[in-house]
Amino acid sequence: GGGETGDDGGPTKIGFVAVGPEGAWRQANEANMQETFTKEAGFELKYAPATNLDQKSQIDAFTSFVDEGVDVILLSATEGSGWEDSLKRAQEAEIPVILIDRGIEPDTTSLYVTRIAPDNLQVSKSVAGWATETFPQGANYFVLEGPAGVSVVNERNRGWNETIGAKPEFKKLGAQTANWSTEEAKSVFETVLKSNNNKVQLVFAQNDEMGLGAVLAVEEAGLVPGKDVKIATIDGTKNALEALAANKLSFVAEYNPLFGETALDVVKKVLAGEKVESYIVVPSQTFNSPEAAKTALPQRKF
Amino acid sequence: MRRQFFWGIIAILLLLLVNVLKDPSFLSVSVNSTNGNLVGNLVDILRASAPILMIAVGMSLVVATGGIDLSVGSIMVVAGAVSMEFLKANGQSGGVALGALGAALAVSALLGVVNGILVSVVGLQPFISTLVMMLAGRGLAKVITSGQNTAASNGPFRWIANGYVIGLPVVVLLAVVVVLLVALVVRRSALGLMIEAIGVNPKASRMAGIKPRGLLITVYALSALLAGIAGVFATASVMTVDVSRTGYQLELDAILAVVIGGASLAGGKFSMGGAVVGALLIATLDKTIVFLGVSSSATPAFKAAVIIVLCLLQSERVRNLFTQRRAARARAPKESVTA
Amino acid sequence: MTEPSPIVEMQGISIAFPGVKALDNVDFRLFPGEVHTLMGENGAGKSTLIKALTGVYQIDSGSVLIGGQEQHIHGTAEAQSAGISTVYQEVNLCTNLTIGENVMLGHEVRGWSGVNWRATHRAATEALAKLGLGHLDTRRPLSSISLALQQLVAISRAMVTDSKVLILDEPTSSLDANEVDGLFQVMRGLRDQGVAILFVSHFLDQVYAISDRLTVLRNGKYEGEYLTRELDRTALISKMIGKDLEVLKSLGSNRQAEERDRTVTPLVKATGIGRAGSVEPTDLDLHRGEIVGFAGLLGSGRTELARLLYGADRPDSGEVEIEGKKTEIHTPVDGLDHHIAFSTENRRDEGIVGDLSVRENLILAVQAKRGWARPLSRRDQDAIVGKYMTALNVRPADPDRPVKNLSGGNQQKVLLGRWLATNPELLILDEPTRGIDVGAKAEIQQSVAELAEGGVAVVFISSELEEVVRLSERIVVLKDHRKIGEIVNGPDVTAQEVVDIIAAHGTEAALESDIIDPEGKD
Amino acid sequence: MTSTLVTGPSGAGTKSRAARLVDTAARTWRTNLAALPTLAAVVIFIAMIVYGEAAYGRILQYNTISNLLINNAHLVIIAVGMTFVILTGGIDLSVGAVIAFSSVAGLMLANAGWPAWVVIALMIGFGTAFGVASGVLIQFFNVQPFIATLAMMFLARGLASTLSTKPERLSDESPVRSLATKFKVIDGERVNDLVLTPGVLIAVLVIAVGFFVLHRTRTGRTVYAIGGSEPSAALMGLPVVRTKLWVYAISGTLAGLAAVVYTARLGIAQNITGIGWELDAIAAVVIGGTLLTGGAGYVLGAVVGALVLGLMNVLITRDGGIRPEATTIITGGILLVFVLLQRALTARKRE
Ligand SMILES: Nc1ncnc2c1ncn2[C@@H]1O[C@H](COP(=O)(O)OP(=O)(O)OP(=O)(O)O)[C@@H](O)[C@H]1O
Ligand SMILES: Nc1ncnc2c1ncn2[C@@H]1O[C@H](COP(=O)(O)OP(=O)(O)OP(=O)(O)O)[C@@H](O)[C@H]1O
Ligand SMILES: [Mg+2]
Ligand SMILES: [Mg+2]
Repeated sequence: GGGETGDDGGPTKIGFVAVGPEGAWRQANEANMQETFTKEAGFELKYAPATNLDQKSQIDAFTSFVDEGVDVILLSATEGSGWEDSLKRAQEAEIPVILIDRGIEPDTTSLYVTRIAPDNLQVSKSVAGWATETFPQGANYFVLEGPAGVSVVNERNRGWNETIGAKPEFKKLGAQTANWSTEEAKSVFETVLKSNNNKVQLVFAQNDEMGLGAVLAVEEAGLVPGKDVKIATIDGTKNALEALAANKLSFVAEYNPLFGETALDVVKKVLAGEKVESYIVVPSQTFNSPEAAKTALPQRKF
Repeated sequence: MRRQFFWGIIAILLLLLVNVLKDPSFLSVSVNSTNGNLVGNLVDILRASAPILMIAVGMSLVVATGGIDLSVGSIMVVAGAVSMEFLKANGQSGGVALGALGAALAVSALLGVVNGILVSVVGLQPFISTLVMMLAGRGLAKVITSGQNTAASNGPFRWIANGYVIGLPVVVLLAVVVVLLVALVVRRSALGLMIEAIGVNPKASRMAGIKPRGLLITVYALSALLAGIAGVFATASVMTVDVSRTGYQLELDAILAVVIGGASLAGGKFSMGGAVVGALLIATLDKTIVFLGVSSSATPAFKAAVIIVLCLLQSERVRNLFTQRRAARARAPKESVTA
Repeated sequence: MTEPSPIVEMQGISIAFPGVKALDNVDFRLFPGEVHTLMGENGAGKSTLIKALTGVYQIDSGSVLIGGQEQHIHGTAEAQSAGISTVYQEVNLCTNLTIGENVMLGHEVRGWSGVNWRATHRAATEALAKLGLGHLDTRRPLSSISLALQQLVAISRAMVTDSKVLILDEPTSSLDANEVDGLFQVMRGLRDQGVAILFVSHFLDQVYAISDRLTVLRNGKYEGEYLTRELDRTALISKMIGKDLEVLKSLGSNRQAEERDRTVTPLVKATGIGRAGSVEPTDLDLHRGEIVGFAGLLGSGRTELARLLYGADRPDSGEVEIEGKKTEIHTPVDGLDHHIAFSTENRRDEGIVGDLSVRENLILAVQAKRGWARPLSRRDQDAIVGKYMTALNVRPADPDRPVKNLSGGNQQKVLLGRWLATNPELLILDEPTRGIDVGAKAEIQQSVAELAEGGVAVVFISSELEEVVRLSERIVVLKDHRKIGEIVNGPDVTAQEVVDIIAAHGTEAALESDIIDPEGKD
Repeated sequence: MTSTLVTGPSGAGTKSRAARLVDTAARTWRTNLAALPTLAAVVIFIAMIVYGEAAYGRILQYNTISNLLINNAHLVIIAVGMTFVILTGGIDLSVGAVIAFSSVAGLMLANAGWPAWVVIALMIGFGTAFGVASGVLIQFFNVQPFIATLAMMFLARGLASTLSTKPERLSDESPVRSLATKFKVIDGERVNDLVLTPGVLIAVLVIAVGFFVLHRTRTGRTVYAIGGSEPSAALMGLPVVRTKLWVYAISGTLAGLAAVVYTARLGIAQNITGIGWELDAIAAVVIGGTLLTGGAGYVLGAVVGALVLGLMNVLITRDGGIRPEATTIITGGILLVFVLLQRALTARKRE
């Protein structure tokens, strides 16, 4: 038998419904969580990554944490919707839930304690903002997306379209999925360049990996990235900053994964019965020049 | 058999035609004035087909034995992970590139041997054995890179996927050489015959003195080795291994290629030519989708439509429609003469 | 007999396969209440005619009338609903199901809660009992019984429904005399009830014993329809092969038991080899140049003993010496390495490799022996193919045709060729003449005798006891999975005698019969 | 070595009693060999529960068990369909994508104001349509099952994505949701209740009907016969064509039904729902002891297989210490251990 959990002195049990290996950003984020909620800090973190990014597996893990009776659940959902039922059960079982990164839809704040996350909308707007500044006359642009239907993709598209869509001088040449992958992005973009006779001025890559793939395709086509084609990406991984420092990428918007400390704070407060804000935005930077990238690189953790 | 990949070729031509309709210069191949390399969409298609070609050829052998290899995609990522980590640790020289290549291929072949042992010695069904390897392989790649997408730089290694020799991409040349080599080994030795015999009737083959174990292990190892080469091609082109994406679901493409080439998944007769045509078709299809700008969300439906049409064309029922009409036309005058 | 109208009438049937005209303008009539035998050499088109009638093959031209009405049948299911039950040449059952299910598939007894299994198995037992198999446990998997029994199960299956027409394509090819008698009794019973029976067999004795009428096919062409009593054997044979045949006459007497020196080291000496559940420990000596027959009833363990000798099954007791040297034969590869060849009785499942060509099938064992790295050159292949296709008269003589498209008898010849090509020192033939026509059978027996003369040891197993007695020098008698004795053949030994020994074994009478101890003299 | 007469008159008498007993035992054993892998699955499942209870606790309690059933009801349903297909020696890769299409299309209709029962019928019908399409391709155009259903997988996924790439949400009042109403059978402390949903009951019904069809109807027996040998089944005069069409239609229909059950529970539908579920279903079927080559296996096995997969996820979650890199290795490893154990337990089956 597991014995009674909770407040009787043992380590605080945290169930972390995670996304699992997905890319450098996720890796940094989840490692950061695991390094924060350690045994030494008095926690027992139960890490449950999704299989195949499948929401079903996350729900299974969530249910299991509720059944087991952990003290707090951290939920990093692959998908925003479809969580009401599970959250209600957690509430019934009096287990506080903290959303990490992704929010839920519809956003019923009563169902969870707080959401800690950078803001996708804001991040992609920052990319769009940079684009309008850099191309005052507008540009022909192409979007490299993640898999169709994933909510990050939807949000990043929304943020971008809200700004750029209103500007007729920006001409969308198309959008293709490259499944977050460098290799696919290279292959896709190589063909995009050909089908547009190399007349692509701007690429919005929804993650760093795909942006780096686009860089390779541009180079292959005998063009100069940063000059002939400007590429903007989201995430801010070390690889991307290096590319920015080398002038291959033109803009990198960070989507800050390192908020373990914030989460730790919140968990402590919640356990102590204190109130917390229902949305804690994790501040994210943007890098718009090689210099900015160079200064940031030495401390880059991910 | 011949007729089957005939339709594959027709399909490739049709897809190319569609592209030409969109852009008349699609087929043009020009020589880059600075370095003398051939450039053009066709070259891109050939380059993109190189990894699929590798796994399709391996798959055609596995399928001929009546098996299936679902692990090729995962073995690709393992090969990629091994080579990237090796390069990252050891630096820039050509020797290191060779070392990375050797290590990647050795690990791949080893995983193939495990597949082969599970299938032939332990006696698990190929679908299950390779499914297990598919799951475990990707995990192994993640362990090798500790979950990261590892990037490395090494000129000679990069050259494998991006270099040119006498104006032609190195990958394409390598792919052709490997395919020819495998075809030669399989068809010039009795390997092909034995593989087919096992696939058609394993019991009878055993009674005829064919040793299924060694043969199956060889075939699965070969398939994995070729998947390793495909993995090197795929990662060398971007010099990054993406542990969750490299080779993802490519086993499906390889199986499709083999079937389009006319093979039966029940085992038996195989045709290297068919696998090659199938692989080229898939690469062409992928490129066409991007070139036409088919939206991401409709991509799978488009792919499905092409596969379904192709399967219909290959089916006897539809073919009979054609031949009957032709036969009717051919017979009509003859009968009128005799009557 | 005033002729009623035929129940089945096929007129001008033609079927062409790529490269062969399997049927060319063939007519055929079948009357209620008769047993009608279809005769012809291997590849004459008998099975094809049957498949044309039952809709397995589409007819190119011609018409099929059933009960006087033209019908287009597309497959066995439709044939069945038209009142035609068929047992095809190769056993077509599902080995994953039980015996009872196989008998009753599609005709299960149903009650209010779906299939009533108890009643179904009871019905299956009844059907089996008609063929004297009432003792079979219908709940056992089909795979647990021998091929011969499976053949009987398939026949029982055809008799579950009350059909107007019953078609049996070589039903007796692996049955022994008792079973054949049983089957004939049932067939006569059905005939007397007015069922029309179409029968195919290569055993002339059986044909004359059972049939009322014959239709002879030759090379896919209709040769003629005759009343059996009006056509004698020689005439029948010459109609079948188109010329008079002398060969049959040469098959007269038993082989003489030579004064063989049995003290020399035998080629193969097996001591106590056995396998739990299939063969009890058995001693066996096989000398060069000797043909040893295995005699026994259905399921007596002949096949299983042969399989142990070759390594098809792994013996779990005893040891084998080859030329005095102790050897382990655990797999077919071992067998082949020691120059043993084994031609199986189950040619479809363990013999031919259907999708491969005749050529590939012929060279398969030789190639396997050489290993994959040393392929036979095209010239060597042609030599083997040429030699055995001519010697065994495989038809059509096109080596690049898939072997599955050959007629049953011709497949059997290819299989024999495969094993002869390995130049074995010990050749084990399990039902080698199964489904082979009269002419070819004589030729095969001839070549077996010649091989023995050339110093090959031969084990010959056949359900046709006459054949065993005629060919063998020594006969090993088996019963209930054990060897009960050996007989040195002589002019006075007859098949009946062997049967008597088997029947008497276990009773006191057996002890004083002419079973002689081959080694008792020393 | 001198006596050739290996007589056994003395043995004949003794054999009758002791050996007959052994014979009977051996026969029962042999008769039920086909059920052995399934039996093994049940045993291992129980062992997993015992291990989980010992190592982590709180497994054998109402809520864990209820949730195991509720969370896996849809998987059970598609696994039953998959069993039919695999028994004929085929495979259906399209189920996951069909669920995606059927649920997205269904919810869009529901949100457009269509009555709930029409929507439910249509959702199931969409599944049937895809199943029939696969069946027609396979049966009339000779396309291999793997390829035909792969094409249907792409098609269904593509159509779902074309309909919508955003999650479609079922309004809270929609009667469809009532399929996920929880009935507390036993009310325990806090959330430790024994709960059932109509979804679970539907799954149970599907199992019962599946079992009945396979074992008590001629169609069911034909399914097994086809898996044993399709040409033989055809030559035995069994309705092979019709049965194979049926089998794919059943699998498609059950995928449609699973879509209803799953969406009712989550209240959303999305084009990316169900990615990889076909492999889960296949794994469930295989774990349950069904041969992928067809002809042998049980619906009940697939059910146990689905529950084993569900339980495995629960145990991994309970353990909580697994490195993210290692998760797929562990899933693969457990699958392997499972088939190996089964193989060992049933080793005697092979000759
Ligand atoms: N499916 C097929 N494809 C091509 N040729 C075939 C096919 N089936 C039969 N044949 C050919 O048709 C001819 C007649 O064969 P069939 O099986 O009817 O002979 P048979 O009289 O039954 O001979 P046997 O006594 O050996 O069984 C043979 O030449 C055979 O090779
Ligand atoms: N009457 C029977 N009832 C049940 N099982 C039987 C019966 N006869 C044979 N068997 C089984 O069939 C199997 C095959 O026997 P085997 O093939 O060695 O016999 P055989 O002497 O070669 O006869 P044949 O080949 O003519 O059937 C044996 O395992 C035996 O147990
Ligand atoms: Mg025949
Ligand atoms: Mg036998």
